[in-house]
Amino acid sequence: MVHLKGVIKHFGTITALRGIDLELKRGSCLGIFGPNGAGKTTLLRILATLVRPSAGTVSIAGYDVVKEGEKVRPLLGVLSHRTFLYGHLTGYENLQFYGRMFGLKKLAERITQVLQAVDLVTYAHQLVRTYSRGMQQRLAIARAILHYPKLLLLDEPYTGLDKHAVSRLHDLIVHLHAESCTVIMSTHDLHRGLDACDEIAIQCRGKIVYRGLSLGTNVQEFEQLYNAYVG
Amino acid sequence: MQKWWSIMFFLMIFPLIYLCINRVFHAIVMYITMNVAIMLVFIYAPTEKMQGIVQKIFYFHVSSAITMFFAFFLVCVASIMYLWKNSDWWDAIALSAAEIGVVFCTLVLITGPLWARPIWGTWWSWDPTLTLTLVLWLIYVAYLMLRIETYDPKRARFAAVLGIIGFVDVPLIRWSVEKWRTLHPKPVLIQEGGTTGLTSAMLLTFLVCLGAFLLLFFYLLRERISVAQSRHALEVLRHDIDEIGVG
Amino acid sequence: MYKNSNSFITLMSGSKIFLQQVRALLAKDLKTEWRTREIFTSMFVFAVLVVVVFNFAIGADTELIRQVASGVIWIALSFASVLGFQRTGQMESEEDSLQGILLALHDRSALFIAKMLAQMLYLLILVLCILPLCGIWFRIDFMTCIGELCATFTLGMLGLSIIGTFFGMIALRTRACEVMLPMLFLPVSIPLTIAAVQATTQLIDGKSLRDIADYLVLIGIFDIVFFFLVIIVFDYIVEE
Amino acid sequence: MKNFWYLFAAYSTIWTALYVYMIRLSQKNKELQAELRDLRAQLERVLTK
Repeated sequence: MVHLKGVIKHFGTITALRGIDLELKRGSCLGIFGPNGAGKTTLLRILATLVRPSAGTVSIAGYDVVKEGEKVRPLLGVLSHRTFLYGHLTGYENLQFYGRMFGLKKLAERITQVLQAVDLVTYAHQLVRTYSRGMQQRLAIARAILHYPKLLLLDEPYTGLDKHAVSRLHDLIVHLHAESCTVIMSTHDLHRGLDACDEIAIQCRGKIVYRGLSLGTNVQEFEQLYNAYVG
Repeated sequence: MQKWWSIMFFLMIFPLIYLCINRVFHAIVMYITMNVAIMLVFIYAPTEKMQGIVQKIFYFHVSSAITMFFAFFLVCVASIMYLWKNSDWWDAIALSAAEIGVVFCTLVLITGPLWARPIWGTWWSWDPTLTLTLVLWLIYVAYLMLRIETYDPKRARFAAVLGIIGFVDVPLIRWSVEKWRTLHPKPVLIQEGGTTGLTSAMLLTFLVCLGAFLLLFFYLLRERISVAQSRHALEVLRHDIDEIGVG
Repeated sequence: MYKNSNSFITLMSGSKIFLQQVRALLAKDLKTEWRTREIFTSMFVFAVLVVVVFNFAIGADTELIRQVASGVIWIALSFASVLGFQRTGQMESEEDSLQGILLALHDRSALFIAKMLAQMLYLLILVLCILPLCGIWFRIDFMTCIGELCATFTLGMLGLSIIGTFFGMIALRTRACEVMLPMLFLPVSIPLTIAAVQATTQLIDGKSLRDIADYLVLIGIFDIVFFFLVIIVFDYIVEE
Repeated sequence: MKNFWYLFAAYSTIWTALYVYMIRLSQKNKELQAELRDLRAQLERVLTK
């Protein structure tokens, strides 16, 4: 589903990515762990076709990200640090706008379904400006999964979420898992990220230093592993 | 007799305002005075010989102009108090007075040309008083644009300073009326020698109109202040909810 | 050039998705603007400010002001439109929602056309509000040649919104957005301003449509050339 | 009674402007009070939980 080969990215003098090779089959859920500045966000933005790689090839679902950008974009659901939402519109109107942009059929149904998934139905008709940080993050998650994406890119999804919202996010990922939707999540929060995904990778200073399955490894073990690599 | 009558009337206004502390009573008193004012303007006041019926705009035009000056004076005072005391109540007064002041200023700028058209033949003459009233309007609209954003103390302080500086323009208008008495009519109210250019009946009508407008101003002010304060309370409440992480 | 030709074709064929996305973007812009009306009020107040300040600058004699009137109006309109483009650009970059739109966009020129139409609407309403005021302040009777004036102003506003939206997008990505936009926008809009001011002055002096036909043609060519130029180049300026 | 229309225009603008402003003000006031009450209720519910 996702193939990255020798991906390098320079921002002027700084090289954010020093050759990333990554393989991911359909329906799996990869968690990328790493300190801040390891290039996790740049990797996700390249996958989201928002940033062009300086070198290397990136292909999603068989399409090359750089050349066939239009074909790749409808398959993606992106959650970034910023919420992509409009403050002066209500939650429902934001989703309605993105729904129309993706040309979804039976939009109203889908919006209420998605709002139930993130438990925002009661606040649907309030201006997003009046939402708290956690509610905006949950609405952004709702926007990311609105158009049945094949690949979900989550950049630090846990910021601003309380205990209750985190468990809801995990049920959501499991639910998407069942619908064979691939999920790539980047986070520096070892505890909460671990039990959500089945494959883990550690990224440090622009390179993937460890790649393995998360089955059976508990948090302490993983923490030692993480410190070993990141140091 | 006529001088005694107007002074007594003027004194009577202020206790009235004090009396109207509770809203409903205030609304009733305002309603009555407004009706009395209209009745006086159209029935009691004699039509001016020279300008004819159109002169009746004078009553409301000048009384809203005076209310406008009073509003902007209040903004200046409230801004000074806000900078000194730093209490939200004064800031809410400044904001409300500015908004109502701009409403009355727009009224003055609409009724002025409407009155000028039949008498001077042009809608607008670049006359010092008209221009400076226009500049006043621009300043206080800018003041309101500054306040549109959500409540934050830094912005409120900037607005307070602008409120004070904006008010410096008002005495300039007063000075311009005396200094460059070009097209704009002589200050009909207070002429040299203290004799007003108005007959006693006109003066009485004018005073009633002025009283009615001032009452209306205070009523609007009270309403707008409660809006500003509840909006501020909402902001604070929403902030606390964020803190507790209820969302 | 392979990628751009297809955006050209989709525009021409006006495929259903393309129009749908333009409509969705436009609906979103207008709904946000209707709710706060921030952009329009700031544009209107700024235009009034420019006209009033020009009046003070030119002084009180009425004959001089009559000749300069159309120049003052057009300067006020182009400065106000610069303000308008900055505010629309700012609205997009608040929560990086431009990225969200780029992800959903089938073809990127839809964003340009939607933004241009929205800006065109604001400018036209602005003209409707400013003209009577200028009529009063400059003592010019616009009603006699209202038909031709509408034509000139619509074409002029179309030109302003095309280049304005284009430079608005560019300025959005550069660091000094507030400085870049006027520096880019005003020089490029000089031919448009010259033709439009000449056309309006002659219209006010009572000339008929035939006399100012070549000015209108010039503005028309300006609009068409820039419209297609921007459509082709738009993908590059929006790319990260 | 020749320029009666100017008089009519002036007074009608004054009345409509003041009337509209007063109505909008009281509406906004009611709305804000209602929203304030709901938020306070929600806060109480959460704090007491």
